[in-house]
Amino acid sequence: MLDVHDLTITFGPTTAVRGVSLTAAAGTVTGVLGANGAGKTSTLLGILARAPRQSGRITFDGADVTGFDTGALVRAGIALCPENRRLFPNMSIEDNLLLGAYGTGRATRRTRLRDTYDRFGWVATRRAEPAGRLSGGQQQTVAIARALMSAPRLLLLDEPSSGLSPVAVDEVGAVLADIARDGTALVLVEQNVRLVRALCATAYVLAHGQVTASGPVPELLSDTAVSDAYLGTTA
Amino acid sequence: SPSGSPDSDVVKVGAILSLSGIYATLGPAQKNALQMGVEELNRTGFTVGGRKRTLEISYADDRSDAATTGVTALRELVQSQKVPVIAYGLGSDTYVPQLQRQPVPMVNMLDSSYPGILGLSDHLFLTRGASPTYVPGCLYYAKRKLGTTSISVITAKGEPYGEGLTQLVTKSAQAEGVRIAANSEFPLSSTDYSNAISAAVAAKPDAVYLSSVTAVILPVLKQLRQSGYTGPVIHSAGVNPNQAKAILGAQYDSIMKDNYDCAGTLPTTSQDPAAQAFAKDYQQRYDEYPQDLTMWAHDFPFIVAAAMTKADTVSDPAKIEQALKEIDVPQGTVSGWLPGDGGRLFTDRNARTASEVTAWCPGQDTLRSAMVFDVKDDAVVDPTFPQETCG
Amino acid sequence: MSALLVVEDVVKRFGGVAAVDGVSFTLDAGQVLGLIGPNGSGKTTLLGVLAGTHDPTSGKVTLDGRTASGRGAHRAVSAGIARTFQTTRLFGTWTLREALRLAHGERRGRPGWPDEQIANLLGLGDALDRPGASLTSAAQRLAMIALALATGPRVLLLDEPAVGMDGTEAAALAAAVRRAAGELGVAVVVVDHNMQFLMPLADTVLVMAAGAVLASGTPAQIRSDEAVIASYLGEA
Amino acid sequence: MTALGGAVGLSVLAYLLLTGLSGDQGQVALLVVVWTIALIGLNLIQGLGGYPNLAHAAFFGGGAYLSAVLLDTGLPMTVAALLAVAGVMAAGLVVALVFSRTRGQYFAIGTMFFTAVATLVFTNAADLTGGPNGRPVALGYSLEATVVLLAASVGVGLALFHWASVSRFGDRLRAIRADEDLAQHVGVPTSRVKLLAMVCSAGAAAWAGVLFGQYNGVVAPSQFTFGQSFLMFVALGLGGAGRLLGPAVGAAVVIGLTQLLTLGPGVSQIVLGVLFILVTLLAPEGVLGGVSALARRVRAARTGRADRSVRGEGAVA
Amino acid sequence: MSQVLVNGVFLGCLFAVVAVGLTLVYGVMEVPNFAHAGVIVLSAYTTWSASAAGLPFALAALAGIACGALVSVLTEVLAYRWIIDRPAAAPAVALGLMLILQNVALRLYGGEGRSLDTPYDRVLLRLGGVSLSGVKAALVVLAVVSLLALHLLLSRTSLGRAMRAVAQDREAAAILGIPMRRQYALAFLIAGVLGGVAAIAYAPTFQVSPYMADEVLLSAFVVVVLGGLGSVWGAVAGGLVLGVVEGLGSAYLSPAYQSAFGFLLLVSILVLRPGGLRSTNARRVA
Ligand SMILES: Nc1ncnc2c1ncn2[C@@H]1O[C@H](COP(=O)(O)OP(=O)(O)OP(=O)(O)O)[C@@H](O)[C@H]1O
Ligand SMILES: Nc1ncnc2c1ncn2[C@@H]1O[C@H](COP(=O)(O)OP(=O)(O)OP(=O)(O)O)[C@@H](O)[C@H]1O
Ligand SMILES: CC(C)C[C@H](N)C(=O)O
Ligand SMILES: [Mg+2]
Ligand SMILES: [Mg+2]
Repeated sequence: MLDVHDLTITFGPTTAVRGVSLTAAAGTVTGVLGANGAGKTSTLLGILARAPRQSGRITFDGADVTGFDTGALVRAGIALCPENRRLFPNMSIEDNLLLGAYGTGRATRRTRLRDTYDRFGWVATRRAEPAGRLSGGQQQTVAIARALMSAPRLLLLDEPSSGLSPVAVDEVGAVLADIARDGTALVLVEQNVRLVRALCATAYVLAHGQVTASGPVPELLSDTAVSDAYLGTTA
Repeated sequence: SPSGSPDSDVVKVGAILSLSGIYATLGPAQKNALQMGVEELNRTGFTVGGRKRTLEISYADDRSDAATTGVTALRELVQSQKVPVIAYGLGSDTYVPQLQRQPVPMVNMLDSSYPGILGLSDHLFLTRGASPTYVPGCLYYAKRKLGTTSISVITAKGEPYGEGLTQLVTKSAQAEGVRIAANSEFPLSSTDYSNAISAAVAAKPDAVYLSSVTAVILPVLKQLRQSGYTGPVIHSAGVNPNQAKAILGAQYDSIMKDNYDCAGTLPTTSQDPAAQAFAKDYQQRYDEYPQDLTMWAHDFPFIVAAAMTKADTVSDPAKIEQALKEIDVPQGTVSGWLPGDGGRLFTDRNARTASEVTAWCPGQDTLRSAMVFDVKDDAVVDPTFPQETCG
Repeated sequence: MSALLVVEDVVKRFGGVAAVDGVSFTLDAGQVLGLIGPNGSGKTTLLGVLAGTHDPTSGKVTLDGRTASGRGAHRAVSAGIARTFQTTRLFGTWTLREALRLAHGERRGRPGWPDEQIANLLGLGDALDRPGASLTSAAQRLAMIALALATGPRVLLLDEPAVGMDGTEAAALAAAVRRAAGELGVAVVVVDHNMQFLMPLADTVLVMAAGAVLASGTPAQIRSDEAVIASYLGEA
Repeated sequence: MTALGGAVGLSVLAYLLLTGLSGDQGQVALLVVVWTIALIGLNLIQGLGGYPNLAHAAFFGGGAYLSAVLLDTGLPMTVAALLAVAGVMAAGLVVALVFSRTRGQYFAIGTMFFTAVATLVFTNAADLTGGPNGRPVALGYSLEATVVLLAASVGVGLALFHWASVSRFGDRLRAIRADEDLAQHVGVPTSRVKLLAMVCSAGAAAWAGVLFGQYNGVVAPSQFTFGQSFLMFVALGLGGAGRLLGPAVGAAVVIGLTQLLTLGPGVSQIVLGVLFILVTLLAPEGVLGGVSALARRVRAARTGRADRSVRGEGAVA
Repeated sequence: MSQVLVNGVFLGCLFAVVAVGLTLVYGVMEVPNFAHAGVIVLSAYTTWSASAAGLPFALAALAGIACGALVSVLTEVLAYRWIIDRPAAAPAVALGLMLILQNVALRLYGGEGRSLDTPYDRVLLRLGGVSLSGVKAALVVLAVVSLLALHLLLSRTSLGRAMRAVAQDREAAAILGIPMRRQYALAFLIAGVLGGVAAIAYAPTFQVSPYMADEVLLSAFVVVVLGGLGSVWGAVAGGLVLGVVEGLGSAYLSPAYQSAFGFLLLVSILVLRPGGLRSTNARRVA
């Protein structure tokens, strides 16, 4: 589904990502792991043309989308649930969700909205409130729901569990597993090892902007070198 | 070239005019007339110190803001250009502190503000009848010829000429026994006058008086007519047909119907052949109806030439100032001065002309003279009523 | 001797909704209290009331017997209560050193560590002269804690300090918090959803649900509390 | 102490300009000096504190009018001046109290409207202010004394600003500019700091107004409009907000351009507009910021190290 | 009294139309758009010169609105776009643009006032003791129609929602695939259209001049703050309140201090609600 080849991203003097290559297949969850500042967020932003790419070729669904701008990539079926949620604080929760389906028809938006409310019951009860009033974890949930509103074929998730209570993490995990089962490709940046274990078949480990290891998750996580260096003490 | 032949000395004098801003209905016309006057004067030139001279005017725009731009222009003219005499329009009081520091005679061609500018400084000269000399004519005429017994006054608050007019109108109305039905105001900067207009009209007056200058009162007049008022309107703005057309638009003729203006005599309605000739020249040259103030502006160069000749200097402001007080009405002028003591132009630094009430001629784009008069001790004297004919 | 921080029946309403609904607890110097609860249960709001960000609707907070609530954030800081935010907030263009100097300047004579020591404690030694915005997200969270520590607090309130940190980083942070509590006698309230980080760190744990206290006790007690497992911890 | 040296140097320069130039240029020199004094005040609340204060022209005019009125009651000039400054500072306190809960553009528009109302008062309270035509100002100081005071005020003002800027007060203001909520949470008493900055700022503007009135001999409402406030605001930004010399550079640029461009009605203004935009686009940190960035680049190029990571901010120029 | 109210409502509608244009641009770009005055002036002159050239009023009005829209978009494309990440620089650019636009009008058309004639110049509506001239009634109608249209656009359409999103978090909007540039241009386009509507609606009651919009713009900024920056309905409510309060104050207290009553209103509202009548700020300090 997604094939990233030799991606390099620099911010002024800092090179955040150096020659990263990765693939993600439909119906699977691909993990991206690594310490802070390893370049995970930058990689996701780079895929969506939101970070300055120095090099790299990106193929999506068999087509070369390297030159596409963000709008075109979104229309092609890619969605990102960004780091720090990035909801529109002064807009209602419902408007936030509808924006997730920007560019689709009115009827589609309505259907997906209903699906979202079915999936996250409490959101419906507060849909007219400004999103900025929600607690951190509630906002995170809405942010994930918003990313799902575009019914993406490739979903990029940047630490979706942050701020979520353990129960909520499990719930979100279940939802994501559902989505993957329906044929979406997921790329998951995550520190929560439990979630990674539960969802990801394969993963990449980044350090200093480079891929230092990759492979099936159980093997990666049992590799003590990897866990000590990049994941800390695993639970 | 207009500024004299090569074998003559060019004398530079200053003129501070309102070429832009809310008084921009006045400055450009003055500049036109000044230019005509200079050219006429320079055709023969004048002689000072045995040498032939021609005049050149250094113009400055006060942007209708005497206190800021005007004062700066005055400093510039006096300190850098060293002009010995200056013509100017509005803002007399603003120039006083600077005149205290660096005296120079300043000849006013326009300022009619109440109660008068001559008391402000000994260096100011006035070449026209001020508002106290023509406003009483408004009420005198309204009462006798329009049958007005009550009048509403609408004033532009924050515009000194208009505020002065209102005081004068109030005083004259009392003297004439005309009742002030309502006195309403609007802030100068506003663009909607409905409250002032409603208040004025609600009092059901026989006539409405609008206190301010052309650029300010014409929009008020327009809204006044739009609000349904059809009675007589009186003002002292010196509106000419060109301005009426431009500011009032297609309906100008009906809006200007029943409009009366009391101010200085107009060159076009004047009986004086010199004034009439000037009016024709001006109209031909600029394709514009000449206002009263054009005559005074036209005459300024001749006044300067006479004073310099008399003082026998082109550079000493003090001597020129003294000479101004002593000159007679100069040859070549068109304003129709009312000569003062001993035939002098200025009496107590004041040169006067007769005043006039004019009325709009519907369908003819012109004004007619309705009454010519003079004012002594706040009362109208020597009124004459020309035949009530237009064009 | 009575407790350092006494929280009595604090209620905070937004419009009609009670985000915090009658919470009471006490905290001694040097003690670390873990505060957990489902999303939206009122933890951040409670910290806000303690730190003077919000005025309580009713109830009060006393520090050393003096009322500390309802008087604005800067007064809370001068009384000795400092907090961090759930979403990172820094003076973005300032270097960490400049920011610490400011916070330090507002310390009002209470004992505390010098700026360098605070930075080193949190592993921010290299970051001292870099603008806050150029740090990684985890470093920014640590910088926020450094800022709070620089005000010389007697009570330190941390809102999800370990978000986005991996295990090693979280463990280092826990150690730093412990040292601050131990060496300076700072009382700490820490909110986090990362149980591997929080449980070993906390002396006692308070669980909130729907604005009220659901349970409190030692970490071990809480881990095995049925109600807490059902509403918060899950079957893990 | 390079800052102090610079302050003294600027004082001397101001004196030389004021005494050496006449006419148009003299007027420009006067306005530049007067604006510099007023902008030093603005540099506290706006430059350091980040509060877009558009009441400055009102304070400036307040000082000018109030001192003129007080002088005419027979008070000695210095007393009249001090009372005028104190009165305006009190007004500044009130404005600050009213608007201190508002931020950003709310503050800007609130204070802008305050200036609009002050202009109304200057225009309409004709008994005191002389009305729309303005009010002649009696000579309280000799012209020479006024010039000396103007020049000295520049130096003293800059020195005071420098001192405030490097003190804790300056840090607190900068913190408010960066993030007011966070500042509160590290213990900065933000309301008090803002009030103090606003009051000092008003005082500087009032003092500038006193001297302006003395020199110009006439004060009029048109000199103290919200447009002037806006121009002052822009001047500080163009010079370099928060930088020591920002006021002087900003005043010189804005006054110089507005007064010296004479390309005929309209055209000068158009050119002025284009210049404002260009300076803003090309020098994000103001002229001074641009100059120091350029200097840095030149230095870097000369030493061969293209050190592009340097990112200073809020530094004292 | 009722006449004063009617006058106030008329003014309020004018303020609202201008203010909504400002608030929209502010909302999207955080720009205090002083250049809006220039947009209004140029629209009015375009309409004037088109009708002077013999075009029927309706066409001339459309030309004026089109000119407003074009000029407004040009200010965005040529100037504001380049300072998009530096809101602090916006005032200087806005001032520069205002100088340019106003003086372009001055150069092109001179400083004297011009009259804009409409087919409904002579209409006068009377109801009981209250009267409203046709030109003013037309403004009220135009204002209501255009504001309603705008409201529907912003609240009901995806486009409007996207515009509000861009206003609040540019990067987040971009991530969702919303084309930012287009939204900016669109906001300025709408503001320009509203400026054009304001111009052709009120120029006939006043006159066309380079300075015609100065005073109105000041009031409109106050309205924007009264209503809460970025809030369209706030601007409408604020406009009406300001118009009526200033009208009442000027009719019953002192016309010279008309805008001072607006100031008192502003002060009292800001003291009670620092975020304006319809404060939309839901950002939490936590
Ligand atoms: N906009 C930016 N400007 C400058 N540097 C940046 C920017 N964004 C990221 N960086 C730098 O790029 C590097 C990689 O950052 P990135 O955010 O991609 O890491 P990450 O793996 O997502 O880390 P985290 O776990 O903290 O989220 C870091 O050194 C960071 O400081
Ligand atoms: N300013 C506010 N206005 C209205 N409601 C608010 C406000 N702040 C918080 N709330 C509501 O109060 C409740 C508690 O929020 P709070 O942020 O305290 O939760 P929390 O326990 O910190 O949750 P999380 O774990 O998700 O951070 C939430 O429902 C939230 O929507
Ligand atoms: C403005 C006024 C002084 C001039 C006016 N035209 C008049 O004749 O009185
Ligand atoms: Mg990241
Ligand atoms: Mg929280």
